[in-house]
Amino acid sequence: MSPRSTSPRATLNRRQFITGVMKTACGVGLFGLGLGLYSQRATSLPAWAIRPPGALPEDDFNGACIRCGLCVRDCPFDMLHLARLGDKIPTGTPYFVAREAGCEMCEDIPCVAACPTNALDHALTDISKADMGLAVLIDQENCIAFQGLRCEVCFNVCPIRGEAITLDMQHNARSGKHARFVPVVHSEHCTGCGKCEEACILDVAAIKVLPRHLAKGQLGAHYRLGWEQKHEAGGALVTPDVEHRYNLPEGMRYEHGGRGLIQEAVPGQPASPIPDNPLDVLNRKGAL
Amino acid sequence: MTMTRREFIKSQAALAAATAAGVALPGVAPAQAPDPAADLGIRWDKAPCRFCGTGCSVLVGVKDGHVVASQGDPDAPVNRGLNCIKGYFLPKILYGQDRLTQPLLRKKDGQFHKDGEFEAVSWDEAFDVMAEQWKKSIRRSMEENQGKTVDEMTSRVGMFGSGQWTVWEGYAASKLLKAGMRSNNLDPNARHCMATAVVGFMRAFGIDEPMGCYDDLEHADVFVLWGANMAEMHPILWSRLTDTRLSRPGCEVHVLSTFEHRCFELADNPIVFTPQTDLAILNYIANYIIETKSYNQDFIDKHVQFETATTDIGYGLRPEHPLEKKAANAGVGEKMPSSFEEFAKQVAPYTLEYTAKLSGVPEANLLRLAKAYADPNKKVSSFWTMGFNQHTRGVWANNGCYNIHLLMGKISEPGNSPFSLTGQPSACGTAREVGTFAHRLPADLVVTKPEHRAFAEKIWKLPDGTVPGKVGYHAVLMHRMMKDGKLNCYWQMCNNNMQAAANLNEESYPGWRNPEVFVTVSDPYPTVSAQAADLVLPTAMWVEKEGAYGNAERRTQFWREQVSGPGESKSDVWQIMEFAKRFKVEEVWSPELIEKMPQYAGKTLYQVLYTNGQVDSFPFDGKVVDDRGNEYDNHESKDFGYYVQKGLFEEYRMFNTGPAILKRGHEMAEFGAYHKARGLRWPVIDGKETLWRFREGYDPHVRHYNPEVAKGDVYFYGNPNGRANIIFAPYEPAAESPDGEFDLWLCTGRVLEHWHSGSMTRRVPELYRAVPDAVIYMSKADAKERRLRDGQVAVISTRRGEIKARVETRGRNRPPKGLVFIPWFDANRLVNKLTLDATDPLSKETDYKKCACKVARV
Amino acid sequence: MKPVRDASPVEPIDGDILSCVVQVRPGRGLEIAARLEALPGVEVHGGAEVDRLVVTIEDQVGHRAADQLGALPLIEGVINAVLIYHCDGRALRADPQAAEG
Amino acid sequence: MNAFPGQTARAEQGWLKAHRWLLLRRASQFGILALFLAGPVVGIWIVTGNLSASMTLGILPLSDPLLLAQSMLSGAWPVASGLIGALIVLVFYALVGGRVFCSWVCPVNLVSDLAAWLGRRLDIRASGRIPRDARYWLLGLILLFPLATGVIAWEYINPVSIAHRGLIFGMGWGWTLMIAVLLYDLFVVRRGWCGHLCPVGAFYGLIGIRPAVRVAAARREHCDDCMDCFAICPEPQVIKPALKGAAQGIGPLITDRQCTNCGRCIDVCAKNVFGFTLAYRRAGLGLSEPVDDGASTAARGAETATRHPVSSQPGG
Repeated sequence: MSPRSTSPRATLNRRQFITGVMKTACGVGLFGLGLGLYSQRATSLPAWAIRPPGALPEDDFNGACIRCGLCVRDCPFDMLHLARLGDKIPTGTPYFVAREAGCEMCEDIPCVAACPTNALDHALTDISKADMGLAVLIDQENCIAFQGLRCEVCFNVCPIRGEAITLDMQHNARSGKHARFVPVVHSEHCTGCGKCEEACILDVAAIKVLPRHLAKGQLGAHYRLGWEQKHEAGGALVTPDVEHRYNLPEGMRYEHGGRGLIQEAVPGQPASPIPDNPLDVLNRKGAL
Repeated sequence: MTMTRREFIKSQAALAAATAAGVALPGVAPAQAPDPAADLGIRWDKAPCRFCGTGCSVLVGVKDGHVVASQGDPDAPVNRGLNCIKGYFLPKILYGQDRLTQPLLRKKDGQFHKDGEFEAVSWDEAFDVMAEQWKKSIRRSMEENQGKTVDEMTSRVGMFGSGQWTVWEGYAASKLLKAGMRSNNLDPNARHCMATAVVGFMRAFGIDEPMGCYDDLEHADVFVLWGANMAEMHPILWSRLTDTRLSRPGCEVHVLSTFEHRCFELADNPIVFTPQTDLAILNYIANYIIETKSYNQDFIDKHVQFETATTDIGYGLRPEHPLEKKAANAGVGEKMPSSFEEFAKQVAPYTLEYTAKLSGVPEANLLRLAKAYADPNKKVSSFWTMGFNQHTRGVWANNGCYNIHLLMGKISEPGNSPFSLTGQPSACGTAREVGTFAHRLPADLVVTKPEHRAFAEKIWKLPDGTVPGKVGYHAVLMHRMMKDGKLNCYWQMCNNNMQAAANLNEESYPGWRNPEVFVTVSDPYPTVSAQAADLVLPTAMWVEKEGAYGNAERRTQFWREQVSGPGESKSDVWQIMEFAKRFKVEEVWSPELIEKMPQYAGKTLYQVLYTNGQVDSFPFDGKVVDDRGNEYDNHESKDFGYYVQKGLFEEYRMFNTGPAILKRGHEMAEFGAYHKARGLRWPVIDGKETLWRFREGYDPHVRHYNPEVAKGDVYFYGNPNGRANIIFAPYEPAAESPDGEFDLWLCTGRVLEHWHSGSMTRRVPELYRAVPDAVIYMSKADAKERRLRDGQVAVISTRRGEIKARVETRGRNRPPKGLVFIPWFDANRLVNKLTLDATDPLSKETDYKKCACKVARV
Repeated sequence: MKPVRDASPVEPIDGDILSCVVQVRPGRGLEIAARLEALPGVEVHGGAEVDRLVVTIEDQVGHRAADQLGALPLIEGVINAVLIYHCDGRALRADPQAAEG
Repeated sequence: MNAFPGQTARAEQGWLKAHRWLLLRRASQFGILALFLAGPVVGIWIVTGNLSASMTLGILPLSDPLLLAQSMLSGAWPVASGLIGALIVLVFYALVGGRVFCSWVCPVNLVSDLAAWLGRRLDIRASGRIPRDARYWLLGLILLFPLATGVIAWEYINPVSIAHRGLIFGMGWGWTLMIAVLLYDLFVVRRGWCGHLCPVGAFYGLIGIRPAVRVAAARREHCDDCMDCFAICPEPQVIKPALKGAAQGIGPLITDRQCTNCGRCIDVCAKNVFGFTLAYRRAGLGLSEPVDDGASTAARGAETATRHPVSSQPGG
């Protein structure tokens, strides 16, 4: 290191050194600004690109994932891809497209095991607790099950059968004598694996996996669903009523919590309250 | 398959770009972009669905000679515009990439050779080679029949028909074989699905086909499913049953099966019983009804008689099989009269405790089921399909259910209905009504009765004694006779028996590949059967020909030819009638027979059977026109010069309609009426349909047979004395039960997404993607015991064969411990290598639901 | 469903498929569409009349679809080529037959 | 002056000697790539993943320390295998010589060598001038990004990882970056990318504190000033002190961290002036080891650059 001196040559060097450093700093700063703006746009993930199971929330994921592709290699069903420069997905990060091939929900979750950086959180051990997204039956007009046809393919292929998707059986008002078997997705069980979107028999899937923040609404914090609260609590939250008693004509019963007024089939008593013989009504004693 | 997947993605890509650019793409499948312009110029016409016995009606959209779209028929009473997932894809089943377009014959250096390679040949060459083979076999038969009476005649030629044949295809085949070739070896694949139901009906009511109809679904209070996965096998009926269950207060659904399936989602009383013990459960219910005295004494006194069946009747195996030798009365169907008291004593041992222990069903469930039947104010409809029919004691099971309904008098009225569901679209319409069974003639007539044969010969204008009296080979026997070389010509039409028949390794395959046997297969696609055949004939399917199907509720539905088949493919009717031209009467009939009607000498079978003044009595002016002025093709009538379908149907109608018929109760409307209506439920008496049979007010025959019948009462006119039979039969064990080495029950069946052997539905990309391969449905406990993980490939084997498939423990079917279930739609996993060809000895229907197997890691 | 027109003569390897919209000078849609068709793996599906060609490009031996797309703007008369849809070839290669037990 | 560097060496000592280290380097670069490609292409799975992180035969984890550092700076704590992999790589390059990664492993080196070769062949003079220490600033910047934004922004356009990942998992538009580096090196700044900007190279340079393997101008007295080594060397400023430092008492050992141990100087030198030396044998050669006061190399580099403006303009 040349000794520090204040000779003109030295000051010249120092000034040259400072300008050199400042030039570099500004150049790199500009470059950084450009990269920052580009990265802002590049971190936007299209809805159809789904992260592998156990992935951290998107922002943390883009920080943690080192784009090594080990998860892609260890997926036994070869359905993960690494984003390429130019895809609308952060370059190099793993994703899959549900419509092409959904996640097969392996019990030993090989992709998480392969991840060196916890971008796929190793805390995930039970695949049915994964949260890759949420299936939403978006297009109820084209879904033929909603129209009453007997399809239920999404219900049948769902790996968490009968929990993530159940069939709500409803009366088919249009046909008058058929039932509709309507697929209903339950967000607390659905892992967003995409098998339903993959198998949907329409030319464009009516059920799609969306990121949770796009799919889920939020009940107001001030309100609860009464029947669910009662079910969870295992009983009424407030003390149940005393037994109700009613003034009823003979042969009538009233169910407080059930069907209300019930016509008892009293033997001999005509089914309908109006007797056949008009005189019975006309000569009835008591107030009108 | 990758090519279609690639094309699919490419069309997606093009569509995405087109939408981005706001450009309409010519030629991209209109289904994708349903702009109104594309819907102009589509000709819509009605047709019943090609698949199950429900008989939904669809509208087929045709444009430029191509089926471009379909829709559920909104006005059809059965489905009101709805379809199941297979119905949704009907337009696609016609256009598999590998559709057969030319006849293919096995040849080695130019000549037919049993082990040659398939080469394309013309129709003439195909039929010439086939006729040569058939004539050789018929000559041998005629020599063997020298001196035999009509009742001892046998034949070395046979035909295997189908419950997916149209009505007139079955009728034309029946005439060709029974009258033309004088061979009763004509059996349909309905032998595998409905034969047991037929024998059950004949033994109990003396007449075939259910007495109720689909409207029972809207009137019943209680539904009981015996071995019927209606949710997947009759989807639209299940939809109607579910609607009633949801909307009618107090409605209950009881589901009995050997494993848990989709119907259990709605089951108020789920019952999983040990295979074969349904017999005990039926007897227990009868016992409960008698003990609690809830039977309908008045009904029993007036309309029922009691009988008891011969027991220990074997398992329909080969005579030298040990089980067959051990059986005291192998194959004996004889019924002995008995009485109510005797019946009560016979069912007495089937107590709640005994039945619960035998069947493994909790007593509470059995009690609830029995109570539902025994409650006089509850209308009960029982539904069953293959669980009862494919069963070594299936006839007893059918009769067991009729016993219960007859004890309670809950029959032939809205909501009260023992309903035998039909599997195939026309097992009723073609196989049972036209009578393409080895023992049958049209309209419930049988070949063994001389007067029935005489009646048929009169209608067919044939010398008496033409139709042989000896029952021909039934389905299972045909394969055995081919293996033994006694049946030398076999023509399979409109089904896939190599994949469908049981015990493929030991019976079907050796039979078909026996050098002494010439096998012809008529099919639209190269199926497993086609691969094992010697001659493959390309066949027009579904709306590529004018047709008629009869569904499970006696509804006959017609459709017109919408498009022509690809290449040189022709319909089955065309093939049968064209083949008949190859035979002169002298080559098939004995000289004595020809002398009885010398005018037939020198004529071909075609002239004798099909241009007899009846079949060819309707002119055809080149096209079929409907009442909206649309024109339709009809390739058979164009080739033969007369309206073939109308002629065949009207001649067939002479058996079941008209003053001098032998067996009433099957009357049908005239040909034109069926094109104007969404099907009519026979008997059709002066234009009016019959909903519930044997019930005065609904069925005019009741008043005819029993003039003093009380208003609204029943009269089972199928039997001479108008009484239905309650027939007792005990529990007898299955032919093959799990033991030390083969420790699991094996049950086979179907899934919603695929039809039978999958030759049509697996060629639809979306259905293939939904359910690609057959899997072994197992309980988690059984899988864990064999160290098998979900999705892992396992080998499943029986004493007869083995296949590999993946294990599924979290799918739609949840078998109990000790039983596995595999669907048989997968051509790469031939499940019938495993199954045992044991049958119900009375109906000769194979039991596909029970044999012993083992599953192990690969 | 009527199958989409056959791919260009060079047999496509199981590579990527991409679709793009090619903006051409007014009135020259048909002429340029014909020229694009000549490129290996390129197929014009429509839009010539509105000067916005709907084009799909498939990977060919020696011609990657992405390179072709890059080359499109260089053709005389083409204003711009915008990528709309890109599908990775390996997604197509998952041959269902291969997946059987 | 030679028509192209190494001409005399090739004439006198044969083509092979004039390209020995080059061939070994290429073998190493393509060998590593082949190990990664064996799996997807041939189905023999030796190494899975890519240069960012890999798993060899299921047992040996390796991961890029710079990338892991950025990941940790963004707040994600890696798994044991990630950390072990990074430590292994750190120790390896610390021993073998920091920037060995650049010349013996990195795929972008092929592009920059190609650019340099084209530049020499077509005599294109990339006269752009940017300070060689810009890469350290860039290194600082890319480490700053995860801290500030929680996202590894650098990985969106890092040509090193995009190139290698592209070759294994699919290039996409990555090839545009390769062409950008080529054109930048060819027309704008000679050895623009690897020599001036690449933060990955800078990082590996910093790792190589006490590298066991170093180039030494042991026979510098035979140097005939043919300038071939200056022409061929990607980092010409490292040669001057070792080759011409005898007078100022500077040992023949090339100690500058920028040297990538590529061995091209050894190849092209007809007089066999240069040679690789191993640490334990260095004492025997009486080569003095300059005392490193650990001052930030940025300052040191800047000083050498300014003191020898001439040297950064190679003759070639």
